[in-house]
Amino acid sequence: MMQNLYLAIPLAPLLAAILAGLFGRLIGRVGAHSVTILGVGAAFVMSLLVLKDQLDGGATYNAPVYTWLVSDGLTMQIGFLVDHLTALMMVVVTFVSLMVHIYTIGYMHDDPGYQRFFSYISLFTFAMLMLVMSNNFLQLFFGWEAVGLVSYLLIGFWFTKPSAIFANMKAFLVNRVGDFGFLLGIAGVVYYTGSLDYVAAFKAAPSIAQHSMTILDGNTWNAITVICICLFIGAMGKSAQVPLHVWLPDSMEGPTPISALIHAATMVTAGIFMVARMSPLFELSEAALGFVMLIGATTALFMGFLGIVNNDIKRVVAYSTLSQLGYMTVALGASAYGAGIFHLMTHAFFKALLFLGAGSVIIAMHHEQDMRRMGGLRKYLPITYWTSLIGALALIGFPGFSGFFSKDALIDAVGLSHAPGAAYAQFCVTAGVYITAFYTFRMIFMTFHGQERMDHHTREHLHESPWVVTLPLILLAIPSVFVGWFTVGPVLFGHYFDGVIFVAERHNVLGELGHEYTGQVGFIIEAFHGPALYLAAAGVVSAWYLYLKNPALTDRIAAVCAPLIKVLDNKYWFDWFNENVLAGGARALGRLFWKVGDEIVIDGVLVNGSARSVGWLAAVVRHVQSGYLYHYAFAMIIGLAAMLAWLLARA
Amino acid sequence: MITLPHFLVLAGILFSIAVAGIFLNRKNVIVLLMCIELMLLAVNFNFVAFSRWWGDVAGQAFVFFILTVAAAESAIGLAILVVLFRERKSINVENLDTMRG
Amino acid sequence: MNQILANSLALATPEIVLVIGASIVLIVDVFLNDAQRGISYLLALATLVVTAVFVAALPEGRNVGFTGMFVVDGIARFLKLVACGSVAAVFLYSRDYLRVRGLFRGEYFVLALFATLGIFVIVSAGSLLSMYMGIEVLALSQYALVAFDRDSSVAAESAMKYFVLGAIASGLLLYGISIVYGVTGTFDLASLAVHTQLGAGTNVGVLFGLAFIVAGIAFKFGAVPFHMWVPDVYHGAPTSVTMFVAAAPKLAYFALALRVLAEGLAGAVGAWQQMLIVLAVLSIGVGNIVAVAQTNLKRMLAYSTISNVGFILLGILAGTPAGYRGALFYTVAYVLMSLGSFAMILLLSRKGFEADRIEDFRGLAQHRPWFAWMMLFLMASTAGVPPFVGFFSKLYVIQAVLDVGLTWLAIVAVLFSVVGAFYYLRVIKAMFFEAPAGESVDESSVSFKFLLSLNALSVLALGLCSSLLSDTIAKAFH
Amino acid sequence: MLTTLLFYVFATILVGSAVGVVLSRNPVRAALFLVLAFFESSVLWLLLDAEFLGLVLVLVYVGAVMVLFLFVIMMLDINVAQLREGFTKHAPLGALVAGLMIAEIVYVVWFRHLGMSLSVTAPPLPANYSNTHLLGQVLYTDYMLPFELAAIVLLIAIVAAIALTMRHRVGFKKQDVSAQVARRREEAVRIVKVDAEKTS
Repeated sequence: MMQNLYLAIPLAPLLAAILAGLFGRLIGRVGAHSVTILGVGAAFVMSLLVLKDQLDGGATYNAPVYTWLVSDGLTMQIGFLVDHLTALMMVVVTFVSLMVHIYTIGYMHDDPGYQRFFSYISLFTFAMLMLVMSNNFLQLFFGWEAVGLVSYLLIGFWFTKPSAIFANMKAFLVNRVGDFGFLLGIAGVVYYTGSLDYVAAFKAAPSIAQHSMTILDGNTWNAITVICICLFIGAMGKSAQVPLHVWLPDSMEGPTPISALIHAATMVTAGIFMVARMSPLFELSEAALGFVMLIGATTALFMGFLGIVNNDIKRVVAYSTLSQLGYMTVALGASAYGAGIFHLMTHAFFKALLFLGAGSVIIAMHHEQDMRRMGGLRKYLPITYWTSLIGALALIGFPGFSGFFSKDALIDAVGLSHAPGAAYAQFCVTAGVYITAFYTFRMIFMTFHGQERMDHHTREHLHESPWVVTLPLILLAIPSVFVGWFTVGPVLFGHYFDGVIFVAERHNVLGELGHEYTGQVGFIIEAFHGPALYLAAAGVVSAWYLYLKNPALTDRIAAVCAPLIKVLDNKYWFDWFNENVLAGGARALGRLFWKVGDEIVIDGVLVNGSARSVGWLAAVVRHVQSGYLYHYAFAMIIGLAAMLAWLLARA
Repeated sequence: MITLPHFLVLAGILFSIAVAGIFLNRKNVIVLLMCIELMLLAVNFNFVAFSRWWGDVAGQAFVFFILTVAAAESAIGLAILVVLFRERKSINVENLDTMRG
Repeated sequence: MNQILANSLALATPEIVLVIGASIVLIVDVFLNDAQRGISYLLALATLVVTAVFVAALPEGRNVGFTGMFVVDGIARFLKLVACGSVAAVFLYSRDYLRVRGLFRGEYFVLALFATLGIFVIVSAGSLLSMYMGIEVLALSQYALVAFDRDSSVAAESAMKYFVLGAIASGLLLYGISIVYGVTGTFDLASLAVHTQLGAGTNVGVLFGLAFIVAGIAFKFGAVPFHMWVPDVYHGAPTSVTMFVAAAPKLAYFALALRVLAEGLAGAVGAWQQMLIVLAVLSIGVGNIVAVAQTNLKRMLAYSTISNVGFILLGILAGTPAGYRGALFYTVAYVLMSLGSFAMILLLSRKGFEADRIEDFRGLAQHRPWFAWMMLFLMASTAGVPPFVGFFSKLYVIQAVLDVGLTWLAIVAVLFSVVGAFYYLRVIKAMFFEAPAGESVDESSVSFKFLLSLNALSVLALGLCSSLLSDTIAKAFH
Repeated sequence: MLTTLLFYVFATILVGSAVGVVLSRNPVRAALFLVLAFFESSVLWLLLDAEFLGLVLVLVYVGAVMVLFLFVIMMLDINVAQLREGFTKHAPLGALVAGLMIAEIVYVVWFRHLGMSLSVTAPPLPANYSNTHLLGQVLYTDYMLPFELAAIVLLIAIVAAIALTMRHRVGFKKQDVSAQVARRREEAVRIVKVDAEKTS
């Protein structure tokens, strides 16, 4: 019974995607969105059933569904592992996806690629479900690649826009770097354990820790550390951690619904999910955990800074996403996997809400995304305003809102960690609270309050978005407020993740926190003793002062801090570095990836002109195919004569 | 005394001339077809000679079939040539270069 | 009629049926006017079906007839069935194409059926003589088919090139056969195998002949440097003929290599393995590199064929049963994929428009998403992307090569196929990321679309259940 | 001794005429050289006791195939003058490759004897040896399969030649018997009512 249900959950959106994608013209626009919403809605309801079953003490399900092939003792199969972690992820994925589906009806209303879009997001839901439900590394990797592919397709959805094509190329290439590490990590697991199955691999994991490998001369590394870091490099690509984060801001070239679904709530959290799933491996390596924490902390703080200087409403939310992903990663590094997943869940709701809210603003503003041309939208877009405000409060950790619980618990957990680099991480996440509050409310104030800076024409046409847009906002606002309150006890400090996530006794920071936990109210009161709450309040107040009360001061500060702002405006020169140093190096090193990617994939033009690696070679070899019969015959005879000469020399 | 190698070398020379003729001839497709006939003749020489030396009729039977096939082949070759000439008004080998690369 | 002859004829019933069917088509067609031409088409299809039934009814195990010239074993039965299927698919696919272009004539079917007969004879050949006759039956029919569009100047040009080069190749092959006959005194492949195992395998004369024979086989396959005809013929011939030339004959050439090299000249494996290594590396390299520079899809597929041929040769040169099985798997998968790819060109073509340039596929995903996905399947499979069948065919072949210790060869093959993935990606990019060039007209019949969908989906299905095909092949080899 | 002399004489002419085929600039002359080559070969095959094949070569090749060649050359009305240009500049390359191949063949055949133990002198034949008789015996029995295939090859050649070259030209007049027989009075005769001539 349950097995059929598990099978039906990913298949429903897949079926819907196929129907909408292939028969899109046949079933029309209404048909396309009905069928996909039906598919995803069914998956959501069924996921709720699964979660309920799990909460009622249902057994963990772990079995293969289909054996694909057995090669040299290595079994490759499709299988499901459904436990508390999976059930939680399934509900989050299908719920956000459902909201985005509904929202898309309004957002993509006039787009000629309407059916295609619905087909893609349904397909994405399928791939994401396969990823989280997998019970083996192979399926995980396929799901991983599939969500990447759909993300790639969707970033380039408006393929007539050159910036969109550039952005999806960038996402593609950066993710290849991450995937390469990920693949190496999986290969390492298979090499040492001989199995692709999670359970078997985790069981054999302690034995890996006894192996060591030499990477460069004289440097021996523990095998498990190498494997974990490789796996984490995959997570860095997908979850956009420094320095592989560069693709995420650019991915905002895609339509807003997918920014909410893929680039905030679900796909980018796949890395977090993966590390949590691999906790039995990561727990074996202090070095890998330290590395995770370091990367996460850097991302959390420094990507937050970028949110302050950006004026594009979607990009501000995007940088906020980067920063929050950093928070989750820090939690993983501190072995507080539960806190990471908990923040992942709450973040999925309020960040999707913020993105969809931003989308609603963008619709109202006729696809204007620059906040400097907004202001005072509160009275035109009341529902959008209030829901966005809820999202913002949840994001900055207003007491009682869902983000408050997850973020506070996370910061406390990091404070208790003894891992190397924990002090740095603690500083970053604490300081990050101020930054988060500042840029979030800067965005709220610039958009909804203050002077109306839009032009006359736009103002006349300002009105609240249709119900298909506002309904998802309201539906998402509800969990943004309440989900933390109801789940913080069991998920974070209870036994929800027992037997699912493995934490070594010496790392068990959440357990330690749990001893002091006395209920939601106690948790809130406890927060008043810490700095985080005051930092958040300070952030809101500074934003209010600088952007509403005394905007002139902002310009003066900007003038004083010009060099700093330049650093931020250039996003720490990551893009510059990648494009000039890395790519330049690659060009110099045989014009391999960039050139080939650039020329063949982007331009599709090869032959005309200059030396272009393969293209050049192709043109040369092609020249031999002169069209003249006697040249052809000559080539044959030369080939024959050479073979003869070689044979006779041997005989 | 005429030995087997005499015939084989003769056949080899014929074969080589035919092969050279095929890529040497850059003007006339008909001569190409003749070179092919010459090539098959050289092969037949080998078969006949070997057949004689083995005292075995199989080689001669093979020649019989090669002759049949060669006749059919030249018929088809000439038919294609006629089609080509109708289309191009030329049988110049150098003009057969619209497809390349 | 004596018993031996009766037994031989019983083994050859599929061939006899095929000849009778072709003759019936030839005679009946004379009495038909253009409107009734469909009867020839149906008769030709019926001939293939009946032939396939007779193939299926052949006795199990290895049987020999016609004084050893004709062998019916598992491989022969399997290849004949696949050949029937793929030729029937070509007929079904090309009906509309031919009709629109005034090429829907009985001779097309007669010649294609005779070519099928050639394939049958090659796969059942037990002697170099019957093998040569089969090769010529196949080749002569193909020359005529390529030139079949009499009003096309490129078709005539490509037919002429094919003919001249093909004649040179059969000259080389014959010269090699004559030398091998001279040394061993036999045409029979079974006795040849005994001779070469007993030491003739390293004889300078046999090696000398072997070089010519390998050159002939390499030409048939289209392996570099004997590949020059492939792009021009694929490009110049009418697409339905290209489809024929690209698909079914490869089965025969696989059998040719298997029977002559792996069975007859098994004792000289060291020598032909070395030669095939060079041919395979050159084919995979040149095929993949030059394909990148093509703008014509038919030409691109021609270079893709060349590189695929390199992979088939990889399996054969391993010289192990696993290698032969891998090569056969590869060949069958290749036949399936090339049928589908050319069918896509046929799907988009219409009167006066060939749809054979890559840019003709632009924006296909927008107006005909189903077929864009079908093409995606086919291209991805040809590029060797899992889980499509093309991935497994490459996997098996490369495994076989690794098993015999030729690691560097496997690496080279994989590297070049990565380069090759780019040109398949170009087609996919054109379909999914570029704006349509013009409006698309849907003129294909339902049966055509159904068959094409089936064809493309089977590429996926055989990948997901690759054991289905590999088990059948293992049984055929048993 | 006589056979040795005959061999060398005919072999020389044969090679000469082969060179003639390759080097002739006029296709008609090339065809005639080829005819000569076939004649020489035929004689050499007689020296090898292959009388039947020697005769067939003359009958089939010279009698049928070469006439077909000449026929096509005449029919196509080729501009011979144009075909004569260029050519010699590639001759050295051709000579080089031909020389290379001859060297390889000579090395294997003459110096290595193909690695065979086969006697260099031909075995004697039985007194009542008849080449024709022997071939006739095996052709329809042991070689039944290739024989039938040869028949099919010829059929393919016929079908192909007709399919490729026969076409119904516009304005080409021919007799269609069935159409003539099927013709009825109503189609052929038109009855016109003509007014009686009036006087004006």
